[in-house]
Amino acid sequence: MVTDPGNRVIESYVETDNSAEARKAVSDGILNIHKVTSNRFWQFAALFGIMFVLGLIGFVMRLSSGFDDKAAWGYYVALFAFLMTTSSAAPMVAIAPRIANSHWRRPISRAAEIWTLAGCLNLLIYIPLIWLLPSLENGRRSLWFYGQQKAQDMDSCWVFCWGGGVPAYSPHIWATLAILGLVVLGFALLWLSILPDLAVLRDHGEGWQKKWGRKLALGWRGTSAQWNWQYHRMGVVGAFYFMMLVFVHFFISVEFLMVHVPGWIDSLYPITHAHNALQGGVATVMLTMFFLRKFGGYKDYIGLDQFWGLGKLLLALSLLWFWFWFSSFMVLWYGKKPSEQAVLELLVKGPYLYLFITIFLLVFILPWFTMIWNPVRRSVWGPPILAGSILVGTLLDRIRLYVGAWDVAEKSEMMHSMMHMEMEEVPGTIPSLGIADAFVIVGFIAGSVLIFMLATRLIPAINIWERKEMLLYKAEVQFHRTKVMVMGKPR
Amino acid sequence: MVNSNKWGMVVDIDRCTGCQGCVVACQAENNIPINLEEHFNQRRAIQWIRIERYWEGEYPDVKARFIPIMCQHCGNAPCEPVCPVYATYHNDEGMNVQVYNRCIGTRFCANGCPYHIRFFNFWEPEWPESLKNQLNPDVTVRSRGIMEKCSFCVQRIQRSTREADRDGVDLEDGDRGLNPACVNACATNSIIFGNFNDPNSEVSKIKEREMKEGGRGYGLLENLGTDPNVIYLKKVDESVEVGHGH
Amino acid sequence: MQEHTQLSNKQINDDLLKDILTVPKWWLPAVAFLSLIVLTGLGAFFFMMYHGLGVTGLNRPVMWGFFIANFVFWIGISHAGIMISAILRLTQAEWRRPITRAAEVMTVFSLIAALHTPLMHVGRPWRVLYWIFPYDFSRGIWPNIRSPFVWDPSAVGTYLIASSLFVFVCLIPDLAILRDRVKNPIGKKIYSQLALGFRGTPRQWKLQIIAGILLSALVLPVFVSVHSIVSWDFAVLIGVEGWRSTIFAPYFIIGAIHSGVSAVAMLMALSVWLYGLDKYIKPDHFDAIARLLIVVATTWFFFFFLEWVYALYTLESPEIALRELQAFEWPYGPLFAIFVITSFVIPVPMWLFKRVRRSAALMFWTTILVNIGMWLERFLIVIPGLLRRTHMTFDWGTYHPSIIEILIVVETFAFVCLGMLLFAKVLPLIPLFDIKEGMVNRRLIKVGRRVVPATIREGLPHHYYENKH
Amino acid sequence: MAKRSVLGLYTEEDSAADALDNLREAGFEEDECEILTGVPYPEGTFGEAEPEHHLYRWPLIGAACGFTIALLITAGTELAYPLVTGGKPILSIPAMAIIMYEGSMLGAIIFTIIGIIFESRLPRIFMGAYSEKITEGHIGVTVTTDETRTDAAETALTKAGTDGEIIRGWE
Repeated sequence: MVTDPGNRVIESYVETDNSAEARKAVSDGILNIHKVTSNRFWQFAALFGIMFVLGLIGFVMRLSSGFDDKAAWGYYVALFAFLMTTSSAAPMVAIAPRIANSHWRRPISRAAEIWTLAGCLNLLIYIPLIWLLPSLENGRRSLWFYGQQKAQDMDSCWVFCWGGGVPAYSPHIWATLAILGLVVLGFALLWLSILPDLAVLRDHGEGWQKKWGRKLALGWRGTSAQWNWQYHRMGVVGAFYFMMLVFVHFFISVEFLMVHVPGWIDSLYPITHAHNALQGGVATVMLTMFFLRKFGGYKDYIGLDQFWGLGKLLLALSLLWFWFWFSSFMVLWYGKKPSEQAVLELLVKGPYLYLFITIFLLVFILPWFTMIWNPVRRSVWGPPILAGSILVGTLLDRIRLYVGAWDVAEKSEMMHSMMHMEMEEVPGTIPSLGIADAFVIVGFIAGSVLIFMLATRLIPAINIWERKEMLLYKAEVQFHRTKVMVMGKPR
Repeated sequence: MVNSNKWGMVVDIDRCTGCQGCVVACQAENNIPINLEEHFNQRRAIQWIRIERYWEGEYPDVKARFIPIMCQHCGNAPCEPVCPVYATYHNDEGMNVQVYNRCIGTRFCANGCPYHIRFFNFWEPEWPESLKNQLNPDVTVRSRGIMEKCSFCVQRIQRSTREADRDGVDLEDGDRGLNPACVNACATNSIIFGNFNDPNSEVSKIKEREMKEGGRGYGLLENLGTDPNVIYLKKVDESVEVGHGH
Repeated sequence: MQEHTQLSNKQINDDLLKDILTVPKWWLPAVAFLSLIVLTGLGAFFFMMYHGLGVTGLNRPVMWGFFIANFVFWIGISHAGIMISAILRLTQAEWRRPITRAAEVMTVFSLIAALHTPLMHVGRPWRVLYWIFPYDFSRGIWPNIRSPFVWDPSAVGTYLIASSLFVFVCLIPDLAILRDRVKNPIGKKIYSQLALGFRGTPRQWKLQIIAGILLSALVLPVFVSVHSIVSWDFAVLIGVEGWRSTIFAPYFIIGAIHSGVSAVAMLMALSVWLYGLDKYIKPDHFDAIARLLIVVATTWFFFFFLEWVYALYTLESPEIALRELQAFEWPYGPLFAIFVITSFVIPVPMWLFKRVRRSAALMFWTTILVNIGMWLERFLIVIPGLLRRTHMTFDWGTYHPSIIEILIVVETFAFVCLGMLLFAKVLPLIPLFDIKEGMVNRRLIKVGRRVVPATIREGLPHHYYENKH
Repeated sequence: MAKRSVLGLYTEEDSAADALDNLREAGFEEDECEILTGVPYPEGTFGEAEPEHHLYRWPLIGAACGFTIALLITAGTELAYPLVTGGKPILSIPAMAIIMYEGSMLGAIIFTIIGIIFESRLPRIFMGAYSEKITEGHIGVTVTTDETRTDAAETALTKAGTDGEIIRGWE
């Protein structure tokens, strides 16, 4: 019995429409959209497929050019970083709001998780990089402080010399394990989340979908125990995925960027990199939602509040982008340390100045100063457009950082000395974009999209069970003279 | 107005005997309060120039190394931009000047200085009665609560410039009226003062000779990019690396 | 998950205003005691002002000591207030309702406390205006805006003004309630002046709700900037290896949130005990804030880890020597151990247990631990940072705080407690109208046999409801 | 023309809403009738018109002003007293950016506060017809109109079933 502030009895319980019909309506509605595959879909798939083939050609060309010339690999690594920053980070958009238990995520989470499948491409791209990672043998700086033979040289420290250094190739091992782990966790997360929907396919799908549903659903029956585990499992795996993501970006930013640029000691950078990943991930999901709504036929399921929620995230993240950048820029700018000045010269001023300004506009100025304006933020067209600008900006940003760094790695001999590292000359020009690099960049991005599209043929792009779950907790009720939305918060 | 002078110093460690003559001269010239024992114990002694002494080698064959350290008058002084009230700034004669009236004593600059040559007046300065008449009239007595540091004896520079202008002659290099007290007092001529903008001055010649590859010259902690106006010439035997900052 | 007790407006008024309309027994002694400490602290300050900073333990090279460490600590505490209320308002978390105002008020008082020490510790405090205020009367010169010490007043000032105005705007409806309740004529007069004739029309309520959200959105960026700027007081100094690291701004922020949110939890426990508000601040609230704390503490620890990794990563001997001083040399080694243990190792594992999270007492003690640890953290950043073992061994120093410094530091703590007590005497620490709104919006959804708490969503645009699902 | 205000107190939301309807029937304008509550109810609970406001303009204007002032102060002081410190440029933009940022935020917040108070039609000098019961959970419906029509208003209010209390006040 519930009473209101005036101590008068108000209706005790809110009625939610979670009847069997309603639930059936949801799953049928989504399944019906899911079953049909338009010709347009195949046309686009073919287009992306061709681009992907080009990408593979570029990949082979790049490999054939050998590992000696580091500068030549800049664009390739930039692409790798870009994919890690977008497709691998997209699942965060499902994980974080799910932990926060917010309702607007429900139509989004599945699409975000499907992106983990694109991770297998990242693995493929990563393989050649193992040969490119600088080892500790030449006594370069590393998170592992120094290689074995350098251990003796360090007389000044008596505590942090862990048993005379670490194996020279430890970075390779760690990075490989981390990236592999990320992909595996991603797959696990996706599979967990689709189990109940696969069961739906198994029972109501037809043809090959039914077959695969039976294979993959592992006999999901939806017992209360299974559901209980479902929540716990997804929470735990999600948390692990997040930690692994941060860890991986920590690695990428150190092993692929900072060790190449003498004197680049920017302790904030790994966090910046991880933050870029979150921003890129949200942007990716935002665009995905837009296309699913426009071409995927999910107009009735992906509504304004999805774009609104994501838009608010994007707004906050683009402001954070500036803050992170400024926090490190301020410190480097204020001192006059030659090594740091050289780093600024390389990354902000110098040859990359105009590129940097473009990135600044695309990633911060444009999204932020338009999305503080309500009509833009609360629309189905505004946030996706800005998401697009952010993605382009992020790609350019990767190119600016990685191409620059690998260029220096080629030029700078100082990398081989441990102490007072300084760039003796800042490269004056941006290395030109080879045909192979162009193929790789276009091809592998197209490849990731292709993987996503094909995956949506088996897996419904909208999470059926989470969508059904919402029926239990959301109701529109009459409140005296107005209608209000009542939202339940389970657990 | 653009001034042609860029004052600077050369300190030859090879010649320094650590006799502390420069320290005494500086104290007398610049009205620096007497550093009593407790001031040293409190680590609040004020020495605009100090001789740092480092022991080298193991007993019995142990050597003492001396290095005189005063304000380096850095071109990119870390102490200057952090002062909220412009109490210290870079004047157009290449010197890092301290304006006592402006200073409110945040001590930000003292933390910023990698050479620790900025001193804070923790107490009101005091002199024994006998020394009251010895104070130099050209130099302000600093009250408590403000920073102070080596000024390259700016009062001497001002006076000589003024007199040179009056007599219509050029300042001559190494003029004892122009030199800071420490330079005049140095028995072994290990401190040389002069104008880096004048190619014929002693300091410019030494800079020319010693700052190139293989020369003995170096700047203290130069890797910080402070661009000091004081050049040190290291000990002749190459094994020693006193104060050679990373 | 929250228990469901509905209270009538009248009851809420009576509960939350009783300590304003009547004087609790412990109140007067407490206030007297705290004021005594504050006065002692002020005495110490004037003594220091008269005799000069020689009476402190500062020396060369340790030019900043307890004062600045304490300053950073209080700035940190001040951050939680806005952080909690703003983030929770923006995410429309229901459990924010009883907490927000106390947190915001704490922000205001701890900001003032933070301002104490840096202003007191300058060499010539009577000339401090030259530093803070851009004016050009006598000296023909302006502040040097390149100095972080000029960014500080601009940021802290903005933050102080913003948060006090924020508190005031959110107070207006409660002032109206007080206007209607208070009996003594003078009080009634004052309250009705402050209430600006608030009557509770739909327009006024709508703007109240928008104000909460809009102001939160505006204050959050300020809150981020303030501590970043405070961190740059240290990070811009090229000569101090331990301070010069780019991660400082975010590291300070997250540390501030860590200590501040803990402080809010302490505050909740205290208000339950002192004012008997257990009807309003429930185990659920402690549970929720503890969950938040787990996340914050873990993130903070990651930043802490990064800061160290990179310090060692440079492989420069002064840096490594500094880290060894911080972590392994007497007396800083033991302090370092205490800091790590109290701010992370003990509390976080404890918060993993539901029983701890839901108990006011345990939350109180764990969060006290956190704040001890975080004070030590600031101490360990400031003092060993300055005692750095540079190449010039001649300048190595030591630092022992003097009784004066300790008195003034204690004064800041007493000041904040006193401020909160006085505020709670004249104005409600729990926003009444917010609680009432929660009661109105609260619903229950029945799913099978289970009852799920639900709320009417407020403050969203109308078409938000209209689009199909 | 002297304005009078009449207030009816209700314990039920619905009867308050009815009172509002009655008033409309009796030919009172929207802007003459107001609901007074001690609690923020969801919009339109009493079928009242949704209040219009332009609060979102205020912070933008404020930010613009703050930014300009901060720009003038920073750039102006630097140029007015061009001292070189630490080899930094006379116009050090990163340093200026910080203060300009704070300036804009301060401007935005102060203007927002003013905006909130202004848009919610405060401060209100005369309370008019008002009852302390409102902050205790009663719901008031008040009509502000000229003396001649107060009786009509009163009947309309009573018809909806007040708790027998009608308060009249001056405007």
